[in-house]
Amino acid sequence: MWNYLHKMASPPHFYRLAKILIPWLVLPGALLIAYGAYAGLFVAPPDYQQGDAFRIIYVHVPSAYLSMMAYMIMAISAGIGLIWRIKLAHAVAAGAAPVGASFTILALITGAVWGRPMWGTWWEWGDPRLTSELILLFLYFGYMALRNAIDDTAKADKASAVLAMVGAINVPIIHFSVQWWSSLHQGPTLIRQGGPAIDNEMLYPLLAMIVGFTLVFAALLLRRVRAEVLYRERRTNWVRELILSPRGDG
Amino acid sequence: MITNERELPGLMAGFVATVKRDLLLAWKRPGDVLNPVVFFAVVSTLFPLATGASPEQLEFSGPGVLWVAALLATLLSLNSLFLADYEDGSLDQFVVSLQPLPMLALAKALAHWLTSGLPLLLVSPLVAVSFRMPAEAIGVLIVTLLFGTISLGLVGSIGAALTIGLHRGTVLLSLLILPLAMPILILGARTVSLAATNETYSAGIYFLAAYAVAALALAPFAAAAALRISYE
Amino acid sequence: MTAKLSATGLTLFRGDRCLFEDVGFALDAGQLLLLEGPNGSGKTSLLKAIVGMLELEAGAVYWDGDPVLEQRQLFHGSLAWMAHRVGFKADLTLVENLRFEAVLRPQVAVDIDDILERVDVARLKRLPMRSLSAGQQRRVALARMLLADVPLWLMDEPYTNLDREGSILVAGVVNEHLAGGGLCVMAAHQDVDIDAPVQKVTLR
Amino acid sequence: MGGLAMDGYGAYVWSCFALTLAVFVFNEWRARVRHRSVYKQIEVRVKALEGRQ
Repeated sequence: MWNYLHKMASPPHFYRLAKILIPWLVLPGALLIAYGAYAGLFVAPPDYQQGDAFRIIYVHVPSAYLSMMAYMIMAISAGIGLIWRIKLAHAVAAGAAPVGASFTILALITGAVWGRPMWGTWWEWGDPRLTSELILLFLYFGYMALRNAIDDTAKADKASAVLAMVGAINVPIIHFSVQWWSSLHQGPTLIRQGGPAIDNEMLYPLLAMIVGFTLVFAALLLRRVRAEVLYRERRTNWVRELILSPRGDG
Repeated sequence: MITNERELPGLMAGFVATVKRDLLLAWKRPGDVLNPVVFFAVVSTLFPLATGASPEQLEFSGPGVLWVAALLATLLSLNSLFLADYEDGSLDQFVVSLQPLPMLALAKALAHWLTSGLPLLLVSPLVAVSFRMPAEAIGVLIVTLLFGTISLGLVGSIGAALTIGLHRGTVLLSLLILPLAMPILILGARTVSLAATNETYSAGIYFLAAYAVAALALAPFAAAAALRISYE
Repeated sequence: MTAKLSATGLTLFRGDRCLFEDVGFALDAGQLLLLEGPNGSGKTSLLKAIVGMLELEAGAVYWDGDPVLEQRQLFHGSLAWMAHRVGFKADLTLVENLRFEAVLRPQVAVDIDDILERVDVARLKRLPMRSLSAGQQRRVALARMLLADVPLWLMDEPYTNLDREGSILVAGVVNEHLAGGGLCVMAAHQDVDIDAPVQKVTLR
Repeated sequence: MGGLAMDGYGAYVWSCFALTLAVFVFNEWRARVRHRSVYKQIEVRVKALEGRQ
């Protein structure tokens, strides 16, 4: 078991495996998203309160969920890299940050576009979910800024790992404090509380979207990490051989 | 040669000596202590000037303004937490000594709080009065600022340790620390405004106290790890 | 018998550049290790790597036969370091600075004034560090070494900024330390004037 | 299908889905660009070293 994990974490092995894996993630992911999008846009009945505007949740919820997920992946792999000195883990953290940040921006914009017809305003400070999502985006920006500021890759990995872990401890605290803050605001919330159970025709496309997004996200992450691994391993023999091999690898 | 019989400088001695040294340095450069306090007062003045000074408005915005100003003032002084020691090489001497680094981080954070957080606490009632804050709310303000500045200093010490030796460290430090500081700001400002409007506010104080205790226990180790990384 | 301070296979990269590769040495009590090489060849980095401030790509340093990274505290309590930056607080006086050092490493039971007299800075003891010249600050850094009760000295270009007398003083002090069973690792690009057995590591 | 207008919410819904697609494409594109530039960089160096021998 341990040997297997060790082999997995070896950069050349990962580099080859990831390339094989990516299409197997993208294909089912794309199918699920296609089904989810079609069913969500055309099959699911309009919401009795929000009308057709509710269909935005089919992209908003998965992207919001992935923005958190990406931060957790980033922080956990940064921690693994820092504690057990595994270079691959640092590469994963480095790759997860920009992808996670882009999904955070997506969640913020789709949230705002949803809010426009619902609340009559693009941004509602009273909504705790959007506010914590915004703070999460700032955490991503801080992380990437620190990485950019340090030239030496190994040092940047370790320094940003400390920041990611401190940030991960703070994420639930931010979540909680924003929740507490807005509960005193009596502001409107996106998801109605205590409403009737969500219709299956609405739910299944959403689940398909969430799984599909996750698979495609994993593929995008692997692509990023492959580039990071290649950069980190640029001095090694296996990269030299890879480049000199007749087939190469584009 | 280190032998067991000989007396080595202890942990507590190192802690006390470091705090003492930093206080002595602050004593010799009182400007460094005064600057954040003046900054706090000036920033608090900006808000009434910018947004209007009707009594209701002052009462409404007072807690938030004071807390934002305190946050910025603390942040301003945090940049130099390890920087001076790094630049003159005295941090090198500490890193290569038998004193553990987390102890240094804690001592520096305490000295920093004594020279920047404490003066803020002392001045804040004066500014609060100008915002027509009721007496009880001022008491709550001081308590929340007490826990808040301790937490900010400790969380900030991690950021300060990560950014020593980097270009444009001040901007970067703000970028790293402000998102992390938001729960403290939210809890602090909201608790004070609850107190000002005669609502129950104790929950906020408990959370701030818990945050400060957790930061005291964890932040010195994170800052020490960050210092070691910054040295590579 | 294992050497007091030894190292094998030290390799260090800075970014893409390899500063040194497969450096090793074994140093015993009373010996000097001289690190030679032009500016930028990695002498200071090697010193920092020995004390554990830089993470090595490969290799390890041993103190009393055990890796220093496993006994960092003990190792750091057994050494004194004369770095390129003297590491004193400019606003504090000479004595205030040296007194703070006492918590950093074990101290010899000698009157501080005697040592200040020896390095010829006794008359400056009440002055803030900032009013001392670079050479005088170097002498105070030398006093720090003499005050420390440690076997291992690490010195980064100890002759910098010193006049003839100062250089003679450094050589005399190091000779005495080695004669007393101490060890010294020194980075220098000039003649060091040391009587004890000298090993050399030349960096390019 | 008459649902394209979605009772006047169509602009909001469709722009969100389009944006999502854009984010996917953007990430894929960035990863490819980065991979290619790293690869080229190493290729130049490795080939130069190889040529010297």
